[in-house]
Amino acid sequence: MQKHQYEVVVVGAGGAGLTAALYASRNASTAVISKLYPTRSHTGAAQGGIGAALGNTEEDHPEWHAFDTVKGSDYLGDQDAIEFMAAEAVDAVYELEHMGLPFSRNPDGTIAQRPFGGHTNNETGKPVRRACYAADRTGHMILQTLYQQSIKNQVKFFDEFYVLDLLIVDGKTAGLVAMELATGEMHIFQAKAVIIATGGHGRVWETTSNAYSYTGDGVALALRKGIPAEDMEFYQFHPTGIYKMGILITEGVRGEGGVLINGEGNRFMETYAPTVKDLASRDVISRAMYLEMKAGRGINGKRFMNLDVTPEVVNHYAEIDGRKNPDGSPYRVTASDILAKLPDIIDFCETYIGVNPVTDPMPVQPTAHYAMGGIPTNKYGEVVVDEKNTVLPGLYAAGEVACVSVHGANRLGTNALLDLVVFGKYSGLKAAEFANSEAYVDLPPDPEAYAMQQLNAIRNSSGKENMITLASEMKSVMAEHVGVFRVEEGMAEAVEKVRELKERFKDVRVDDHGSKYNMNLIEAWELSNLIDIAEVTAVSALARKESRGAHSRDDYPDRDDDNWLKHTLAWMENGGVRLAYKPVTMTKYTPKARSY
Amino acid sequence: MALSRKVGLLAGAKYKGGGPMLAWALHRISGLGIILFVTLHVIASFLTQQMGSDLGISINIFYESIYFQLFIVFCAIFHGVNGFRIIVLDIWPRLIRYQKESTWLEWFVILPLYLLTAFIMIRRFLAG
Amino acid sequence: MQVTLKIFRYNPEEDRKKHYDTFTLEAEPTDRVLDLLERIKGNQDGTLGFRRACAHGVCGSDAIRINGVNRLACKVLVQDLKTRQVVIEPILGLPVEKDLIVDMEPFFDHYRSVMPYFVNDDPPPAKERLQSPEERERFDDTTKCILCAACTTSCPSFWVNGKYVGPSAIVNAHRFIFDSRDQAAAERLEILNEQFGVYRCHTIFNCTDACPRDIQVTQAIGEIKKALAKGSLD
Amino acid sequence: MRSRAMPKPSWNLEYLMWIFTRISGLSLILLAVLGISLGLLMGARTQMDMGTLMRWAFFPNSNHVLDSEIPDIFLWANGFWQIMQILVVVFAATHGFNGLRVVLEDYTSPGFWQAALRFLIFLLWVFSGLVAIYVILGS
Ligand SMILES: Cc1cc2nc3c(=O)[nH]c(=O)nc-3n(C[C@H](O)[C@H](O)[C@H](O)COP(=O)(O)OP(=O)(O)OC[C@H]3O[C@@H](n4cnc5c(N)ncnc54)[C@H](O)[C@@H]3O)c2cc1C
Ligand code: HEM
Ligand code: SF4
Ligand code: F3S
Ligand code: FES
Repeated sequence: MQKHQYEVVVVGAGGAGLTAALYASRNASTAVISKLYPTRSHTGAAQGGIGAALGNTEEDHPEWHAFDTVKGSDYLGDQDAIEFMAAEAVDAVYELEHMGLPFSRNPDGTIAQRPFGGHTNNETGKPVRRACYAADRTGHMILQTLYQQSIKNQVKFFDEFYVLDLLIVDGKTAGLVAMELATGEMHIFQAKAVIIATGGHGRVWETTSNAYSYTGDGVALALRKGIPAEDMEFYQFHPTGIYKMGILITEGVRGEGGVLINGEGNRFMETYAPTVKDLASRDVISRAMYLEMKAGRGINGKRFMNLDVTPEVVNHYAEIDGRKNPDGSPYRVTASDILAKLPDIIDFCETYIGVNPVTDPMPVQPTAHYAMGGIPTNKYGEVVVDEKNTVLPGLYAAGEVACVSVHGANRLGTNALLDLVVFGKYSGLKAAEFANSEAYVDLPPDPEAYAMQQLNAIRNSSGKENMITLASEMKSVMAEHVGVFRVEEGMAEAVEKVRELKERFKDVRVDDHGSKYNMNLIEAWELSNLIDIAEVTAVSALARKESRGAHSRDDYPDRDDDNWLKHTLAWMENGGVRLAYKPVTMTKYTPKARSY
Repeated sequence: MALSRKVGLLAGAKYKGGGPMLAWALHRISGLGIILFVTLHVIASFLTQQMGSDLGISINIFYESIYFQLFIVFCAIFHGVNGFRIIVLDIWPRLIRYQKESTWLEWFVILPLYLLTAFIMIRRFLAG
Repeated sequence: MQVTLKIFRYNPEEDRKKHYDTFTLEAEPTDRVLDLLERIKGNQDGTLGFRRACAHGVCGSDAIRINGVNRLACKVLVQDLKTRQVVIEPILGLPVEKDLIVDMEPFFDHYRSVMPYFVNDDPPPAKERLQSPEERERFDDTTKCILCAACTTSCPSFWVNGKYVGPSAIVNAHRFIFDSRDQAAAERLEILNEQFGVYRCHTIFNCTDACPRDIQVTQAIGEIKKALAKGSLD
Repeated sequence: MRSRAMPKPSWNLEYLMWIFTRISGLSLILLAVLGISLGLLMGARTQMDMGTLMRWAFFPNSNHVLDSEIPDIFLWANGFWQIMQILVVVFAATHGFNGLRVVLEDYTSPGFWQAALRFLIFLLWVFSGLVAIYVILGS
């Protein structure tokens, strides 16, 4: 066992973790712990863009961005935080540019922007170009740029260290326990402030755009320490994942003019969102696809749709829509425009399904994508642990793992990357500020005891249950019943099933008994995290008797602001889940019916 | 303990690098072949001409053998043509994306040149 | 269909000797090699060690040797292999820690040695630093690198000489050297001008062939050699 | 946009030899082509065999054509060819021994043996250069 002491310890080296570390390290000794090499973080997979009302090609305002986000969140987002994020967005993007991020450019040398779902000109209701992009690799560029700056600023990294436990002593953060994957050795980090930035948990579902590493470690860590998870029932299904594989096809494809076509050859989004059509927000489109497929209008009756970005189709519909370039000329694209703007998408399609999107449509289906819910925080990234938003001293969370909540019931595309850099920055600054004024909390006598006990339970289990079987049962029941559409009985069944799996997990089989790179053991641990999260998600969903954003129920098809305009808080207690609710922060946007 | 990073020549040779990797290996071998030849030859000439030593003559007999001659001529032609290709690509790096094509194209120059030369040499040799 | 995977094994704790294990399993033509490894690990041998994260070729975790060439396990489909006998080995030139997992530190050390970060000490403008689409295009290719090490570990020059900074580090230096906003091109070029810099590259081209992001690696190295020889960046 | 200044890179052995290798390679091709064409002009086709001509092309030393059926040795042995040959030898030896050094440094690690072998290559280079010039001028 080794001991380390840093004023601030950041868990996770994705967009949120690295931003936090860059800012925290300016004023406090800082270390970053990550189970993956930083550049393997899932931020690198983000494609389409980061939202900021720069107004480089057309009129735009942070206020419009804020309103779109509130509306996109189906009014569940906390409006103070949303206004804060939209206002900070512009500087955040310039700051990334100053760090060297190679954005795509307009002819005048400014950062290029493209339309994205739910981002509108608030006066005309038409789509607005707000997503700042670097081809279709925006997340890759953000992750690389932040990592490069971390090297420049000599941030201390502990790569391939897996965090197992958070140390909280008398309601104060004391540090954490991690395992060095290369050796299996335990490391205790004593810290004044800990920032959790471990990303999401899409691996709960069958078809997902998420990495193998997206196992919800951060939320599970918190839940086990009596910290609640907020709004877990709101999980986003992105409408366009590659059929069966789930690999994401960015919304940027539709931003560039791509359209969704059903089995009858129709552009069905006209019916569901007459103004912005294929650029409606994600919950709306995923639901529409689901309904179309249910009505037998999938391609060849199967459960997928075509996403068509071939120049003929794009130009055909651009003409119908009367879409214009910023200079007023009619919007038209050529094959080489598509190639230049979506190179990676084309590569994915050619590699995995042998389809060239420039000449043929892509088969797509909704794919599990993004966790709106997570560890509750305020707009400075401070973790809040109850209905009254009481701060837990020294604990911070940022990125997909956190629930600020700026995304409410449904996140708008491009707002996640924005969330990372804005709240990553403030949690980093706040954590360093906190560390400068506070002393270290003494570690408990046996800091690694709890983690060891859990590890040993897995190591010494009877070995009757196969991990893959448990995981696939969980994934299919969650996809079936806690997916795009939900009903009472289904969700109840899912809760039941997940609890059964939780029991069976106690007999999980681990083949590897070594200590070096024992990925087998780590994967078992990750599966236990996923099962906990599945349970909390299903229970939170079952309780919410309305449809809002990504949570849409056949048995309660309408939004119910009178009873349900509130955040869910879920605690893991006594082998079950306890729920409570807290109000949504409102500023100037009153809930309205939502149409696109 | 991790395994050593050392890559043996054999393990390396098993890597399926294709034309450009072969071209590099042959370039290296041929370059070494020529320098060996030149060194030997210079030494031999020195020994025979200046010292009248027999050693020089035996070296000369070795490298004047038809097999060594065929080898050396191949080395010279391959090294020269491939070296020219390398230099052209060094001057215009944009062409490097055609590296693969360039390595099989150069065989169209090397093979005829070499086969013709070898044919003439062998005919001479057989004719005595 | 059935495929057979012959996988390199090395466990530092159990056996001091490396060996190969053979696994046979059912596969779809559209399965990724990574899917096969996952299934072997799940159903046949949980001790198999390999890295992975994104599963679609953007994170750079899973560079391995498949049938004698460096590839990402998640970017090769069974149908691309054109054979049902698959040999899986760790990438060459880095110490093997366990099975297919190699020590990446020497690789990242080289990466860090070329100043792979943006340098511009002028006070930043209120908005963005302007850059024309053409200037942006100049270094586009090398911005795509995911640091997977497939290139560096396919390079015979690197195999025999671990001090060679390797193609990946050069690619990442190129990304900044040709960025019109950056100011440290001269320092980076000076680093690459050293004994273990670009001159260890003999245009062997394995790197370009191995790069899963289709980066023209050898070309990038060539552009740097040329810039050095000419003493100018144009 | 401000132009990006780039000071000349500092000169070191690797840098200079990289450039020299390209220049000498091109020169060697040029010299060989010159040797072959002039040789042919002087009647090599009827007067000598292929091997001899090749040898001539790379090392235009009159010793190389002595055994052939050439009527007028003076054409083949004069100051012009001596200069040609010195150029060839200097370029080839420098290019070749530097190549040998590169290969050596690839396959050995720094230390006593590498230093010793490097020195040996250096000696061979000096020796073969001097000897070659001596032979050329003496023939
Ligand atoms: C395919 C795809 C495309 C997307 N496109 C867009 C887009 O165009 N625009 C947009 O705004 N958003 C997009 N998103 C969403 C956005 O990219 C993610 O929400 C965001 O990148 C998450 O970043 P993060 O920093 O929170 O987490 P990550 O980048 O995933 O980082 C998590 C870090 O935590 C570490 N970690 C996790 N668990 C542990 C543990 N137990 N111990 C130690 N370390 C741990 C990991 O190693 C990793 O470094 C996309 C998402 C996906 C999946
Ligand atoms: C015909 C004209 C020649 C040309 C165009 C030529 C070209 C080249 C080039 C470009 C290289 C560098 C390769 C690299 O950096 O990867 C090289 C290397 C080399 N050359 Fe030549 N060369 C020629 C003649 C010779 C001769 C006559 C000799 C021997 C005396 C020779 C020996 C070598 C050696 C030993 C190397 C090093 C090989 C290596 O590093 O792999 N070359 N040559
Ligand atoms: S250049 Fe290509 S092969 Fe090399 S590390 Fe980068 S992505 Fe991987
Ligand atoms: S394989 Fe190696 S030698 Fe150069 S072209 Fe690539 S770095
Ligand atoms: S798993 Fe990410 S590149 Fe293969």
